[in-house]
Amino acid sequence: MANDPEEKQPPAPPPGEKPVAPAPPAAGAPPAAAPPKPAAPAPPKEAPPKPEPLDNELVKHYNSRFGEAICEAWLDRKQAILVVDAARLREIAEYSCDEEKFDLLTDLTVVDWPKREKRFDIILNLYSFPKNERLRLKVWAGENEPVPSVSGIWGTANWLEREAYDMFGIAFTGHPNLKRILLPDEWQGHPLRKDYDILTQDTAWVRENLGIESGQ
Amino acid sequence: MIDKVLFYFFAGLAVVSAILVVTRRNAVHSAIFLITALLATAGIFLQLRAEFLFIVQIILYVGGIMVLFIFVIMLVNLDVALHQVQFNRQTWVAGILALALGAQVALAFRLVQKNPQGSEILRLPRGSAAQLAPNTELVGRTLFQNYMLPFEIASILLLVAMIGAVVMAKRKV
Amino acid sequence: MPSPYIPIFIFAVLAAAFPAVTLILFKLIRPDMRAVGAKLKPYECGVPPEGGARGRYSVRFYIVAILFVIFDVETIFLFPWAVQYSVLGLYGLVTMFVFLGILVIGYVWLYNKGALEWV
Amino acid sequence: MAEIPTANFPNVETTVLGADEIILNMGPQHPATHGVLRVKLKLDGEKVVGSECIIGYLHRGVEKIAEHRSYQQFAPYVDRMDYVAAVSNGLGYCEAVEKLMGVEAPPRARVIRTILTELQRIASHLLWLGTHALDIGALTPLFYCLREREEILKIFEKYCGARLTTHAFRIGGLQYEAYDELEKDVERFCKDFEQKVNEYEQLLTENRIWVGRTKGIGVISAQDAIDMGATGPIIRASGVKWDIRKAFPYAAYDQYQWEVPTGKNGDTFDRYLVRMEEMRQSRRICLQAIENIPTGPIMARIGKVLKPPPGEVYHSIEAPKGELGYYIVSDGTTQPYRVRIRPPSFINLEAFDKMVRGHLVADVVAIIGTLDIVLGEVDR
Amino acid sequence: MDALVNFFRPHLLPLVYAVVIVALLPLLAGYIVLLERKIMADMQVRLGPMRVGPHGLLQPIADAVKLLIKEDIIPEGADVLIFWLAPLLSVTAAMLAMAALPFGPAFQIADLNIGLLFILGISSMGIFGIVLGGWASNSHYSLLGALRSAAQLVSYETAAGMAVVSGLLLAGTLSTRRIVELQAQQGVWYAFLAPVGFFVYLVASIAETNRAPFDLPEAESELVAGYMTEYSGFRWALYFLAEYTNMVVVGAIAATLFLGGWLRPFSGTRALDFLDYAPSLLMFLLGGYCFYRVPKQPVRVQGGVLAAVGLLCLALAGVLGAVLIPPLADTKAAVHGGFWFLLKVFLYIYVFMWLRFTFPRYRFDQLMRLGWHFLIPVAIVNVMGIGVALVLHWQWHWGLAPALVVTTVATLLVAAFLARVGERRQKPLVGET
Amino acid sequence: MIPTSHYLFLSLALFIIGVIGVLTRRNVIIILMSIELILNAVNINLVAFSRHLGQVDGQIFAIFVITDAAAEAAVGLGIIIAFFRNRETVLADEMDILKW
Repeated sequence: MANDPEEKQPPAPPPGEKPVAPAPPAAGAPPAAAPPKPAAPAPPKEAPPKPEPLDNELVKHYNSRFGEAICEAWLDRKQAILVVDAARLREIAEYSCDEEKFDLLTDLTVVDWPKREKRFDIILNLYSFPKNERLRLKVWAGENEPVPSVSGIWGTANWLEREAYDMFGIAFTGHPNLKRILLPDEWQGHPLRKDYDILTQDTAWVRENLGIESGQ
Repeated sequence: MIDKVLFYFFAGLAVVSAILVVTRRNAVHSAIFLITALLATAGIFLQLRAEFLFIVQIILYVGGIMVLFIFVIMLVNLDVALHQVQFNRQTWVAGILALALGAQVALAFRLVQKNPQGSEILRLPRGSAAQLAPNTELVGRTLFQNYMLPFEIASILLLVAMIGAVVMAKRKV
Repeated sequence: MPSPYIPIFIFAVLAAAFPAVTLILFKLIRPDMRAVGAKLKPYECGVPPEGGARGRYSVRFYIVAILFVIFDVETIFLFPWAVQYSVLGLYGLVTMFVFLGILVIGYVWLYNKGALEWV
Repeated sequence: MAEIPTANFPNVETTVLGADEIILNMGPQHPATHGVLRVKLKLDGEKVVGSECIIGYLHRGVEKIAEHRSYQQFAPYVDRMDYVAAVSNGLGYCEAVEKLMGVEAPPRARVIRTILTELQRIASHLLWLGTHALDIGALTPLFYCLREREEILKIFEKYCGARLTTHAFRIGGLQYEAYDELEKDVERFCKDFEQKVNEYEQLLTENRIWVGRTKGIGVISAQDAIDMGATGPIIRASGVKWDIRKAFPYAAYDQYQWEVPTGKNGDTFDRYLVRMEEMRQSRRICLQAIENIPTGPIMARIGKVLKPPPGEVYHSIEAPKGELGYYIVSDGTTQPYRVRIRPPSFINLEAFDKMVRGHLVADVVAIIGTLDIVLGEVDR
Repeated sequence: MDALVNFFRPHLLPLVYAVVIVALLPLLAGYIVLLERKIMADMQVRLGPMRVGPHGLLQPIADAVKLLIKEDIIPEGADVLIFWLAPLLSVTAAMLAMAALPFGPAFQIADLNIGLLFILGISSMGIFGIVLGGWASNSHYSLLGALRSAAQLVSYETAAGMAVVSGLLLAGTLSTRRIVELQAQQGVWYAFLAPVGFFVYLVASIAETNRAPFDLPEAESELVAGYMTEYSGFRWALYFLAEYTNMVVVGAIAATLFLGGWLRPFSGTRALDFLDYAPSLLMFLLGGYCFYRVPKQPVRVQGGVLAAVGLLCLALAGVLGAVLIPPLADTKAAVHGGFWFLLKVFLYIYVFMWLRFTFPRYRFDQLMRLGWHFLIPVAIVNVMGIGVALVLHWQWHWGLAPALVVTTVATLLVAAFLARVGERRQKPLVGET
Repeated sequence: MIPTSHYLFLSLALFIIGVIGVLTRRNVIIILMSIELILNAVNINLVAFSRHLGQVDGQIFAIFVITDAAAEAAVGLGIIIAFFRNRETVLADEMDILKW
């Protein structure tokens, strides 16, 4: 059964099955994608790409639908990034999943910029099977600002949001079971924040529960 | 001589285990002592030249029914049951009744043995052990020739028991 | 006691005594270490057990045991029958047919009711 | 996993006396949980009505470590995540950093990378097959699989001196030139391997017990698999023909002809078949690749000190377990500002609860096995 | 004193046998374990134990010493008395079953009127060791393993009992010695007369000894070690001893009832009498191989041990050969009987091992289904089939062979039907897509 | 040669112990076990007479008694299970309703 190419497959398969035999690199660009849609592997040797503003069909869709809520859109290393308003994340996510067919939430993660006013970037990496393209949604959130959970839209988000909570302390509202996932429940602090390091980590827990001195 | 030793050994084992069966708090312990009592009884059967019955006792009673008992004890969470009162208030009544019963039967024995007229009851003609000789064969022949009907009825009993027990135990049948 | 059983009885005593004696003997020989702490905890994959272990288990076990007892009785009746079969002949065959037939009815009933299914 | 909605599982008949169910705890010290996974099972008799995975026993803070190492220094750490597929981890990281810097490895390096990565895929699948079969009770395949895997590890050892955590690739290309007999070794391995795979299939595929233990177990539909973010063989076994090697070709995959195997039912048996076929396809890729390894340099021109321009990049590869993604944010210094690793095992494991409900305890081990998780990667 | 001597005199020989069995059985079990590991290693392209003694020949002894002096742990909350008693019960039951086994025409503790039933009944008592041990340990895994184990044992005991009955119908006696003698008289092993019965017994006996593919109770990937989880050291070894003893017992039952006991293959055929040389030759070759390997041992001592083993083999070859000389011909049956019997038992166990290393493990419900839906009905039908065949033979004077062929084919048809029905009934557990 | 009356006394003893068990224990399972003891006592009696008379019939009766005991245990324990499922108890004096 396995490798029959004529197998039926619910969601359309990705295109791009051209056995070209290019000696030089750069052959990778997926063909079918929309004009400015690269999301492809390494670009040819050139100056490191600068973030450039993005204004394609997709962004227009989003803009027309959500207007103000789409704060910014740019392309970094040919990868599309869309910054959206935290308050309307849920709505936008639902739209992305249902209308724009970004049906796979590849990843959800956070970057901490402690010096910024809103210190966290929450990053949702989306992938669309029908279009074979990726999209990165970004949300800015402050220290104690709640972010709506998207776990109702993509099942994957459940654990990923728990991990984000565990590592950064971001409270996702509407998450069914928001508790630590990798660290023990009683652990103090959120390790991947920039202001957390080995000197400030929770040595008390280790001493108490494991009976050893931790760290340095 | 050896016969006597074995008889008293088995009989003592049976009685002591039986007493422990009814006095242990823990049902699993009771079951273990019941197994011992049954094994001792099997020994008695062997002494009485009932070889086949000896093994039936072991296979059916010990290996079958007692397994069932132990399963049920493990099913009905007995850790809770252990903390409950194990004996009811009828203890004295039971003791007296049992003693009366025992005394009555013992008295009957004594009377029968003392009284020459009544002694006929126990002086049944004594058969020889050799008559029980190839035990399995004899049991087989008698069972299937003389007791054919009870044997068939036993299968109906088993059928009913099987259905009844499964209906009882299974929630949705 | 029939005479062949006497060596068996002695063998039983030996067979029971051998492991017990070895067990006690080596308890005396080996260095006496009293296990403490986590070693004594029942194995629960490295975490404290939740709830008593002697909890309740599936009633299926019980159903299997019941059926076993019933079939065991049946098997026991088969043994003397098999031993005497050359004497009983056709008569024995018919008798056993009836006996097993009645039980097979029960078996078929159980089969159809799914009582023999484990899950 | 607070309450277990049994109502969704009409087949779950309550067979235990009374209302209370047993909580059975499997792991972290359990022979079948593949490392230190801990699974709490809510049992009704022997039937699973709910589960909760407790992970983190192997958490080392790899992502935090990355923030305090230079780009090159961090490269060996990624080998320790999925330690049975270290080469793939390294490939993903190197390519991600290359993309971040806007450089590209030379063609020769890319082909050699492809060969080694595909060998690693075979090795990883072999280990999966052996342990999966062992979980289901077949003792012997494990030893056969390890025998074959040994050959691959020997090739790795000859190439870079390490067998397990190889650190085979460098950012920008390769450190080591391919040794003289690499092609011959790979070819010899591939020649034998075809017959070996058939041998495993002979042992298992037609085996009634094996089929009985895996067919219809841990079914996950394509829709559910996408929803749970499952990738790799799991999603393919559910019928989604999706492979990053085809969707966003990297390394030298676009030069070779091969198929993406898919399954239909998304059960454990299909995942088994898909992985078996993947091994064959990997072998096919290797054979094509060794035929024509381009000559030329093996290292791109990059400085000794890497300072990628500020910005971010997401790059993912098809690791043996699924999509292995690296999301790297640079602030223009020599150390990454943030490295996020998208671990396939972690996200595939999330689908465990969905797969396991309504099955028996015995199926739990089959399902853990079929997920092919490596705790080093789940916990990072 | 005199009374005692007089009392024991008639039982002297059986008592010696009893002592020999009790003393040798642990050793035998240990070497079966070694053999199993070697066979497993061979099937899995590796060497197996090689360190302790030449080719690992002293491994069982090292293991035994290690287990004997290992720390003895009784877990918290365990029922100490029962925890103590359970393994003893298991091993005693298994050993006691050996009492009625005819290892040879002479070597038997007691030839009972109920011999076969005695073995079946006594060995079925081992179930208490398992259940009580699992219960006493106060651990989930132990209890679940114990209950499973017990359920499995009882499920297959019925099938095994019925399979034995099918052999008994042909023999008409429960005495183990008579059964073998009858096979000698009729000149055919009952495995050929009742093949279905033999097959059912084979499967049921694998399940009863908890061997793969039915090793659910101790399926280490699910229940860790089943009822033995909390046991360590010598108590654990006792359970193991019980398991291997049980393997010997079921092998011996199969050998006695279906495989002609101590009889040589083709014992009735004069033309094949040269087979009598086989035992001696086999031991001779074995001894020769040992000596061939002696110089290749890396350590002197190992060479010595191997040479000793070789000498033992040669001595056995001598004994097995000597009885062929006319003056000693009286003892031939006894000596060769033992050899053939043990060989058959070993081959039976070898089949167990072979299956173990080839097959994955059944799931518990599949195991139960196989037992209750297939083996038991097939066994019942088989018993009736053989009954019918015998009546045809006696009453209507059919030849025994055609009658048995007809009923066996009928039984197989029923079995095929049952398999079909069972497959159709098999429902998926959760909704399949 | 042990006199038959010895066996009868043994039987009596077991019988009385069984009766006491039935009357005093609260745990139904143990009550059932006591009933097994009583049946056992009966069996000893039957077999003793079989030996005394040199006739095998007593043993046949005993086999039927054991068959009966098996059936009784199966059904009795089935009832206990069904009862326990509804009332969470195995105590005899709490079994005071006729229907649930």
